[in-house]
Amino acid sequence: MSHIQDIPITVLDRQGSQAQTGNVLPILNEIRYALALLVAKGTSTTIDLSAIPFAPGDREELERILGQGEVSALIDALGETRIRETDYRGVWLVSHHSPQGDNLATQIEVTRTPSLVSTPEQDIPDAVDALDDYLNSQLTQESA
Amino acid sequence: MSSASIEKGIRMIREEIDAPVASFFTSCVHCGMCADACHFYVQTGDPRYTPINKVEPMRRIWEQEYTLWGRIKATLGLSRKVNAQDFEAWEELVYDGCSLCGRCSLVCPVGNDISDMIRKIREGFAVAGHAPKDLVGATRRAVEIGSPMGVRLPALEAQIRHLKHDTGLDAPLDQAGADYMVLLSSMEIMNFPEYLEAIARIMQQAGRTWTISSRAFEATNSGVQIGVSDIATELVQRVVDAAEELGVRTVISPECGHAYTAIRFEGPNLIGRPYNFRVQHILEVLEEFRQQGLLKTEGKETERMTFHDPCQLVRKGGVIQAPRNLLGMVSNGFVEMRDHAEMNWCCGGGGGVSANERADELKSKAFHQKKSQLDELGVEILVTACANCRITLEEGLEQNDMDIPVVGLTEMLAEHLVEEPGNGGDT
Amino acid sequence: MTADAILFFARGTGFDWALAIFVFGMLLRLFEVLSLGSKPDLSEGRGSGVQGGLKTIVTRTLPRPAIFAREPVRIINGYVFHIGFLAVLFLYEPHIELFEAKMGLSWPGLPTGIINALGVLTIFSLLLALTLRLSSPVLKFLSTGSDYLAWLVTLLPVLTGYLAYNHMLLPYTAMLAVHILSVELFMVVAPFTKLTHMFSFMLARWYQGYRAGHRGVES
Amino acid sequence: MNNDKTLGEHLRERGISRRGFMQFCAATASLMALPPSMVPAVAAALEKARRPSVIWRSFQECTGCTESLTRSHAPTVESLIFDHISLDYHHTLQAASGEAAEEARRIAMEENHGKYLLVVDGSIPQKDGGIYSTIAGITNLDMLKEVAEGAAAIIAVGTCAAYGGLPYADPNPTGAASVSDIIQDKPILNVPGCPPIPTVITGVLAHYLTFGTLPELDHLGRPKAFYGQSIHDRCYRRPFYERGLFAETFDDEGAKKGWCLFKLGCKGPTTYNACATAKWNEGTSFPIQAGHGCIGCSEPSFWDRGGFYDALSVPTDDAGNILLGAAVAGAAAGAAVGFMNRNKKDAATRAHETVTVDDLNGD
Repeated sequence: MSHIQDIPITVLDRQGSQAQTGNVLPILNEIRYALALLVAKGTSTTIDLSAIPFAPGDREELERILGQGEVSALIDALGETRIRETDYRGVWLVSHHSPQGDNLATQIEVTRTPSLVSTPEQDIPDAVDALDDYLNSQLTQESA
Repeated sequence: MSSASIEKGIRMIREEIDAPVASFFTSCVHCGMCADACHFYVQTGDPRYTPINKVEPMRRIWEQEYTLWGRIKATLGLSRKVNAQDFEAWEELVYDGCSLCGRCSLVCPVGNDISDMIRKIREGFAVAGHAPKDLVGATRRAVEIGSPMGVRLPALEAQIRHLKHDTGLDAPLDQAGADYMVLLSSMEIMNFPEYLEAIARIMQQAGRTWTISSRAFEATNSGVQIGVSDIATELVQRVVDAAEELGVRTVISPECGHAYTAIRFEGPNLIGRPYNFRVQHILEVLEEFRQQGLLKTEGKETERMTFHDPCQLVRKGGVIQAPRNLLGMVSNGFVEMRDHAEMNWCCGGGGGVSANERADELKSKAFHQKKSQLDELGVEILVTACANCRITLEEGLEQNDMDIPVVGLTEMLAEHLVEEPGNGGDT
Repeated sequence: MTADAILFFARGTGFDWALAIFVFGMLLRLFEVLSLGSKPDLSEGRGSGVQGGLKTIVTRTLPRPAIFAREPVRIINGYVFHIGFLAVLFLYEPHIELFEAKMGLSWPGLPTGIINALGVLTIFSLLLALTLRLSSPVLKFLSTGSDYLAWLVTLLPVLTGYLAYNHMLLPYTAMLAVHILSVELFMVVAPFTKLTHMFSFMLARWYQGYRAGHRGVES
Repeated sequence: MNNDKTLGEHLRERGISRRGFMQFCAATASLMALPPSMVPAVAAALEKARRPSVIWRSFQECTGCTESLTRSHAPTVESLIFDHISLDYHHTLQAASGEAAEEARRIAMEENHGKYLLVVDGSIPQKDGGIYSTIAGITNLDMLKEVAEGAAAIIAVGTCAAYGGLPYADPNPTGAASVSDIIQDKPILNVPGCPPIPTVITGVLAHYLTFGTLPELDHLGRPKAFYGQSIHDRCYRRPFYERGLFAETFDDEGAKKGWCLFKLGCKGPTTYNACATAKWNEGTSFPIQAGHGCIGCSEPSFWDRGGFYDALSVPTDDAGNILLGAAVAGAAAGAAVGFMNRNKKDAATRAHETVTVDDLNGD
């Protein structure tokens, strides 16, 4: 067990023990508002969960309510970023992790596609170049 | 013989301030409720008549002389000593503007007995030479003649002769061993002789013996009203000496308000010892007779009538239910005023105000409180049990063109006494 | 001096001295009153003075209907700020904690939201009290500087407590310090103004009630 | 390492992709407590950010602050930032020691004069010429003055550096002082806490790195982004406070149910820090969540501000003696005044001559 996060924390009795802060519902309301904004104006919203005071179990409760949608994505660049669409379409849960798996930040993105999934603009010409390099190298091999 | 001076006044107030007074001043929050209880303020709208303001000089003397903080303030020159101008300015408030009715004391939320403080501050004002001259005159007559109105024994003897002549009833003078010694107010001797007749008839019906002391028949106590305890003591002592000499069991205070509280409550404290006899107001005696079946009446008045509660008898004397029970015996038309019993409004003439000619205008204004109460009821007869109230009410009603007769309760009862064979005026 | 240092002073030395002056002053006032003595009532009693005294201490709390009818606003407002002030003082949990620490006595409190609402009510009631005082000829006539001072030192703890709790005007630490200091001002001023009535009303009612009880008259 | 490279170049050199850079920016913005909408601005700034030189000086301290920082974890965002900054002197972390270490410091100071960032942990003893803490024979006081002279800005890490902290506690035998007590002519940013939250330290560094300036500070020199709200205001147990539900002891039913710890002395209401949201140990928990009240470790003089277990509303010391004294004095003064009162009244009574009607001036 090399990380403190590996210690499993399970909330046994939400009502009886550490009761909710009541921050789950406000966030759901904020998501609802962001969704409406997305529909009306096409504006995306990102909510940073690390700025929200959560009681033990609140975070899990929020994730349980949001549920698991159809799309999951794993970005493996500088550590892992796990992206999943929730049961509520257009609401995405984005969590950044260090290469060691520590959670660095978790955000809720209310958008069509989380920005991190899209290919960065400058990467595309780079990809053309890279592919050209490969094809050229093949050509060179053939001609050789 | 010494003469009046401000120094004596201040010294006297210093002497009068006791723990209750100190607790009252310590507690006053200047809430102004006492003003709303006072007919002088309510009818004039002049805030100077706020009861607690009437004892302001006393408060200042208390603060400056009996509290550490007040002493410091006075030393630093932050508060002004009470001076001659203050006595001058407050004299009218202390005497003309207060009938010692005690209504303010009953409404004060912190429980201050303001009325008692005014009784005390008058001690200082009197010896400072700031008592109204009419009250001084009445006091002089009370001391020197025996009655504030100057009524002497021969006048009483004349009334007794009239009584005998008219009804055949006797008013025995100086009869040792009688059940009751009856006191009279000068007004009853001079203005309302019906009272004497009523007593004679009621006593006869009840089968009780009674007497009047030729040495001390006067019930009123000018010393209490003007606020000179030494004189009040002397006047009480006369009654006590007479009662003890005659060996009566009970002294009856007549239909007069302050006479009752003076002899009943202040008296023993003035002479410094309890009495060997009881003191009862005539209404208390009548109520006892009624309960013992010694008071038998017939017929009932049908006119709409109400009872004016004399402050000293009801609020300060505690005789509240007796007049109502007694009225019930002889009246079908009895109605209560809006504010009655211990919350009644004063007629405006108590506490020496009616004897103080200077205060006539103010008294007339204050009477409007009573007038509005009566207007509201629309009664045909006004019953009371205090000769002073009766005079003040009659004056006030006349000034306001109100045609309502004012009747003494004792007389009204006497008129309804059952005439038993062998009794009455056929001797 | 930083806010936390002022708070520390307020919670420490300041509180101690304020409480000391309060206790000193109130005891002094009590002695001043009692030292003047009262004579026994020699008149024949109709009832019990003790019973009358105790009864009056309680019953004077309610106004007689006749006087209530004349000043309903002033009287109701008087109740509102007295009850509000006492509720906020005695039923707010952090305050109870203070009493428990100082006197070892504890009792249940009210939810903070209710206390907050009572605080607002008390503030408005005190403002109304001042308005009434300034607008009534009698009250204006009677009022002295000391009356306004007493009003101010009563308002300040409630107001600053409200501001502190709701994070208004100053950062919480600073406002809490100001709040506690305002309470200390109240404690220092109380024994030397009409605020003494907080205790002496019982004496005054007792004296009048005792005499009335003995004489068998209303009080 | 070449100081002229921008952070963007530096990261790409390490094989970090553009998408990885955006990941980094998102995490950094979160770390700096900036709103997610600021991520593009952060990215633009970080792309161009130059590598600053940082000198870290530890004075009268316990190394807890450094522990907090390094305890965090292996390469993460913070460590990337540290990779990027040039930590030219940190006597606990650097490999060099003794004369070699001091030499490295002198070189860094000369090369980056006027540009380097000075990080300080620990208070500075001033009493007796500052002899109570010396490094290589030089007092902390002299060293701070020397190293601060060429600094662009100073970050005081930990309550000791920020406000004097533990060594400053009464009676402060070493005459400990904070950085801002000694240095007045440089921008100083305080990151108090005993120790500070590691992400707050790196967040502040990230801000300086990103924007080249110090973030907005409060009246105690703390970055508002992290110290803008009290623990109490962001505490998940706050609803219990509002409802009047308090733990009375550490093992009662209320404690088990996670009720408010106010009565157990929690200083959350007067403590401004990010513990309730940033939390500790990679966001696992913070003291209140663990069942203990906040002790206010990021506030000035927290050590001398009354018992940790006394509720905030409770006076800090037992005034029993003063109170008893006041009661005795009140009674004594009362008795004295009472005695005077009695004398005065008795005198008035003795002077009383029986009043007759002739005394009344009535005529």
